[in-house]
Amino acid sequence: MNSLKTPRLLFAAAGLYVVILVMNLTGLLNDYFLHIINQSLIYVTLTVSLNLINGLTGQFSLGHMGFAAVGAYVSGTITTLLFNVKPTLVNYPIFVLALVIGGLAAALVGVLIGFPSLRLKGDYLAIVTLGFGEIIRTILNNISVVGGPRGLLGIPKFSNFHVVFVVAFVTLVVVRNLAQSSHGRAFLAIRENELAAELVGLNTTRYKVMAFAIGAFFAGVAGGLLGHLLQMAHPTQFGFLGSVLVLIMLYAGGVGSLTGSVIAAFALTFLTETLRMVLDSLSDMTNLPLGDWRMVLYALLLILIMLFRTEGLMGTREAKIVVLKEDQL
Amino acid sequence: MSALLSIRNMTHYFGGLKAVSEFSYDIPPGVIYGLIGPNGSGKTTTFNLITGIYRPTQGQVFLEDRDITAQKPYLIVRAGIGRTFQNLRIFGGMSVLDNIRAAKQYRAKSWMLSSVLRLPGFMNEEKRIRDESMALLDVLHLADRAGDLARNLPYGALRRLEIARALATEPKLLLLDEPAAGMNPKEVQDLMKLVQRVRDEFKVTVFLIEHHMKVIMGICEYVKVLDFGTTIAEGKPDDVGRDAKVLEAYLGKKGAAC
Amino acid sequence: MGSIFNAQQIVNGLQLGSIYALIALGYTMVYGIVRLINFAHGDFFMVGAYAAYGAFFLFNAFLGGSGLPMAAVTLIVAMAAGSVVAALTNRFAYKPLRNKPKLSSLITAIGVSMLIEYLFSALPFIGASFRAFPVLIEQKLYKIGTATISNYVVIDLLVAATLMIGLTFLVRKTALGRAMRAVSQDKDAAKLMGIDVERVIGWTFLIGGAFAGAAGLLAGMTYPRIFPYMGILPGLKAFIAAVLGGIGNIPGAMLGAYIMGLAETFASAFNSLLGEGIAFAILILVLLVRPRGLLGEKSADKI
Amino acid sequence: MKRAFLILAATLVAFGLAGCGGQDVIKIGGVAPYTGEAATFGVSSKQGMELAIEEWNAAGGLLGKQIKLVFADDKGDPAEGATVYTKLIKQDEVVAIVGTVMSKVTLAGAPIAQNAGVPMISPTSTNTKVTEVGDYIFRACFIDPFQGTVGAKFAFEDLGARTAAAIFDVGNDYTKGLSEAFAAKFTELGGSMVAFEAHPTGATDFKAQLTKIVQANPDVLYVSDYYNDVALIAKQVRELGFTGPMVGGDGWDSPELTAIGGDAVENGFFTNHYSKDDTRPEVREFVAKFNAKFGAEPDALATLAYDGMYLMLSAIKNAGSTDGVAIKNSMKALRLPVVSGTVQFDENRNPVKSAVIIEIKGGKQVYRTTVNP
Repeated sequence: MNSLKTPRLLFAAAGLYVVILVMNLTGLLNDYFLHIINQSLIYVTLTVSLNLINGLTGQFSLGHMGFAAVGAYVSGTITTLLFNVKPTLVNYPIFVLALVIGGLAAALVGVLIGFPSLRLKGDYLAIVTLGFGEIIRTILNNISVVGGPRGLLGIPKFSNFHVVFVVAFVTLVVVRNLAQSSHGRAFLAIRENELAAELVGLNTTRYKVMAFAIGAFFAGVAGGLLGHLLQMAHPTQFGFLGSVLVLIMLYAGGVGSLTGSVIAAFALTFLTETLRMVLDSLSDMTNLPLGDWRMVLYALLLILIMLFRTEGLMGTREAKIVVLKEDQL
Repeated sequence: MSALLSIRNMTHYFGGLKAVSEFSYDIPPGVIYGLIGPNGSGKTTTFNLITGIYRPTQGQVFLEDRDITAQKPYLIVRAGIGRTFQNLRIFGGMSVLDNIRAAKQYRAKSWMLSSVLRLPGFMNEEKRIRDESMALLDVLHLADRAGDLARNLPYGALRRLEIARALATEPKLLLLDEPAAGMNPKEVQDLMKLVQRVRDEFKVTVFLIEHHMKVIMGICEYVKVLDFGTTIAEGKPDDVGRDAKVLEAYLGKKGAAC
Repeated sequence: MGSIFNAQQIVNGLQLGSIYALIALGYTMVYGIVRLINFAHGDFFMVGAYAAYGAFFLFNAFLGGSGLPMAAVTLIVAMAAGSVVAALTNRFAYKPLRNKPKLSSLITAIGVSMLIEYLFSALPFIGASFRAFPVLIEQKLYKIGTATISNYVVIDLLVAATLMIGLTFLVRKTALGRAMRAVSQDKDAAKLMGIDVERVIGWTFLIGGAFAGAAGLLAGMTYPRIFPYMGILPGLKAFIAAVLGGIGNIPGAMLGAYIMGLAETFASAFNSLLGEGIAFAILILVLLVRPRGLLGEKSADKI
Repeated sequence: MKRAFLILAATLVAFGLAGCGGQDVIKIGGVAPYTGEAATFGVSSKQGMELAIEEWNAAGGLLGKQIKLVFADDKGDPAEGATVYTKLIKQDEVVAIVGTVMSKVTLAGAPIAQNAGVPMISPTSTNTKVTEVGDYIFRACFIDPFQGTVGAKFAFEDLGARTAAAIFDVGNDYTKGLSEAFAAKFTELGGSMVAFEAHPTGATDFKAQLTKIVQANPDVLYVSDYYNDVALIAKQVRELGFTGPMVGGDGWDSPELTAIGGDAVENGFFTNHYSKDDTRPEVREFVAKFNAKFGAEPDALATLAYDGMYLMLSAIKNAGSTDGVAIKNSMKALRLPVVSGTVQFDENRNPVKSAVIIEIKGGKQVYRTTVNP
């Protein structure tokens, strides 16, 4: 579709996809590595979609994982409780449909949350989005059909590298295409100066609600992917700390930079695992309990990134490959 | 009625404070209309009332006989009123070109989905918006900075950019809120020429707030003088300039500064 | 069973509110001055609790004794520890970012919060396990009507009230307070008037940290179980309370905290399965009706 | 771009490094939440695993090789759990896994172990669904309904209670499961539940719910939380004037219960796997060794992690091989006295063992009675 006109990003993505796949098949990268890549890709989807709400439109949202929860539970309910399907190839259409419906349900919640954003700004909006996330968690804890605090279990394992990769890529392309269009400039204008945006004739209400809806849709799809990867969904997965992790990725990458979101999602996911590896092998060599210090180092590195690259890794810049040429505009 | 903009009995209170009181006037099409008054005399409030940022306590605003009182600001813009701000409200993190394109967006007809899919209709529209925006920047001598981040422009250029952005909404009436604030005499001269040229080239009516006497007297065809929310004089610049009340209330203090 | 709004529940709510209030005060002070949601504030609270814990055993071992003098000493240590951590955080994590976008400070604040928590649970002599907080003052129970009130409730309320009155006095009547108000109104103008803005910010963190430390001690005494992650939830609740009251506004933080405490108590008493959810829903509704918080001033956004 | 490559290269080297390691050891994976809010449970669990392995290594190891514990932190998060299970199996190539503590995390890890044919035993995941994942999944603890049922019977028959109230953590399936089972059994026996209250995860103030409970005036209060919450709940409910007995589950078993709760937890009873007064050699040795190594009494998590590791190592020894199928079959055939009782697995790979009731008396855990399943 659109990608036909944006071949550079498509080629790069296809290249990466093939390289990872070949390395995995030849045993150069084991399934553990692939699992981390899968997780990174889900975080790419989450971070890029949060970027639309928070980075491009400037609406400070602390409840992004709440959308993912809706997506995970709705899609999980469809595949597990409604159809109870096995993750075979013929059943993939059901999975895709479930993902989309999960995304749409999340988008609906996104619209609901978008409305307070019409009246609330900055930290006040942050609190409301945070509260919404917690309310979703409370509700999930109390619906016994989806397991309550036991979680929604036995979700078929539809998610794999291929699906997760495609979704991350599509999310990136959609948000990129939106951002680099007249609509994207409307989002940006709201972030830069909402009153002025209104006074160049932009229906800021509509755009803000749209930003929440689209961002929530992809977060919902990401939640669905996560549920079908872990084969379960649990209310605690989608709490405040989860939303904060996505926010950290967004800011570490650079607000407003989609390239940054992608890099940070990978870098921070790999960072925790690399630290685990390095500290474990050092522990083995020295016989000291260095593994205990993994998260201390993680936090320290995060602080250092923010101190020495305040605008995040990429600032607001984009890699050339992500930017559409003017004639593509 | 022949007036482009009519304001009828406009009154506005902030808390218990009367900011604008019983304000009525008509702005005929095609003129450069000046509103002058010391700080706190309710000039900016008037603009905010016209553009729907504030809801007037009482009174109405008509644009070409259409009641636009307290409509949503973006609808008022779409009805044909563009404005600038006293304290600049530039989209600083966007390029100069994008500032203009953002202002052209509301006229675009493409759906979000077509921009995601990059359908031909959308692409044509993007091209049109881009061409028009570049043309506009050209008129305002900003074309060579089109790709720069807006926040990196010098002050005078930012003022021009705001005017350009307001023009991009294709208004019938252009509201300029102290466009000469903070400018040096040379820049003020250029601005005056610019405003006249804009009026002629874009066929807009200009409604201007200033306390820079020279600007008002130099380019306005009609002037209204405010003090503490009420009109103390109005008419041709020369007549107003001779009015005793004006001299006392305003020019006596500020006139020498210019 | 009677109504959920009985005397005992009101006492319960007020006690919970007092702990929130002490944390919320520090939150709101820092926000008022530097416009930063200091996510690490809940961790200053935790540090205060651990400092009091350590101080108790140290003094008990060397000097012996308990009761009020001991409580006073541990309170001072807890407040000092909160102050020191807050000041260090300000100096090394926030100050370098002062003129950078606000949100990068926010992420740094989250990083600091994580660092303190993980550091405490990794340090061998602290560790991740729960610790029993020592009895500083013997608990006494009073029966008033149908309600039982413990002396801890009275202490919590009194300390919260004292510190708030002290803070109000400081902000209203002292030179530092005036400087703080000036900085919170307009940093640049304050600078032009010869106020050393950095010094004022430093003091704000010191005082806010001390309050969090005091809250840590009180929480330790009232709920005698401490662990490195104990600050997350109260920190979050206090932040919400501060926003509810109108962030940056000192009486607002107190009001918000007590409303939060009461709302949680009544919501739990009404339906404990939905308790927290109801409390959050109330908050959202309040904010939708009053977007600037209950006592928050409308910002003078000059157009 | 160059920098990106450097980082990528460093990462690959790190991953490669970690993959190396001697072939002269048998690697057993251990998983528990070591950071995050459940860290305290992970610390205990890891101690239990380490003690078991130390003992075995001192006694000559396993199949003539030394045993190496490859421990991984799951942070109490299902996603992290899936990651570390994948790591242990694919990267470290462990032969079996002992883990993890929380059911929700175990449920994310278990399918990975099942698919890879790596046997695993969870020390403390009580959710019935855990072992339903497949035939490679075992557990060392009771399942949810058992303890609640035993507790209800004890409250009704031994304590003579006719009205009961329960409080539990709304976000924790273990406590919710126990409370629901308790309520069901207690009602079945002819008692009535006068209050059934939840509290949010991580709460420190339970007075709103407890006030309601005290006002309902129950004969007995069932508290299914972990020791840290139990201690606070006990203190607060006593403060509010409740003097009746409290009953709970194995989450109570920790020296910290009385350290935090003090007098308030007196007149408290809980179901457990064993009593520390038990004269069986397994118990006496374990308690003594644990005390010597860590300077504290073991809690339930440490005990079950120790047992889980012990069972797994025994199964490997009996199988005489590190092959997954062999270990699994050997596990199924196991009948072994360990600290928490004599364990034998039923057809659902849940242990069949008796429960004991422990009373808190004078700040000590005192054996009260044994209940057979």
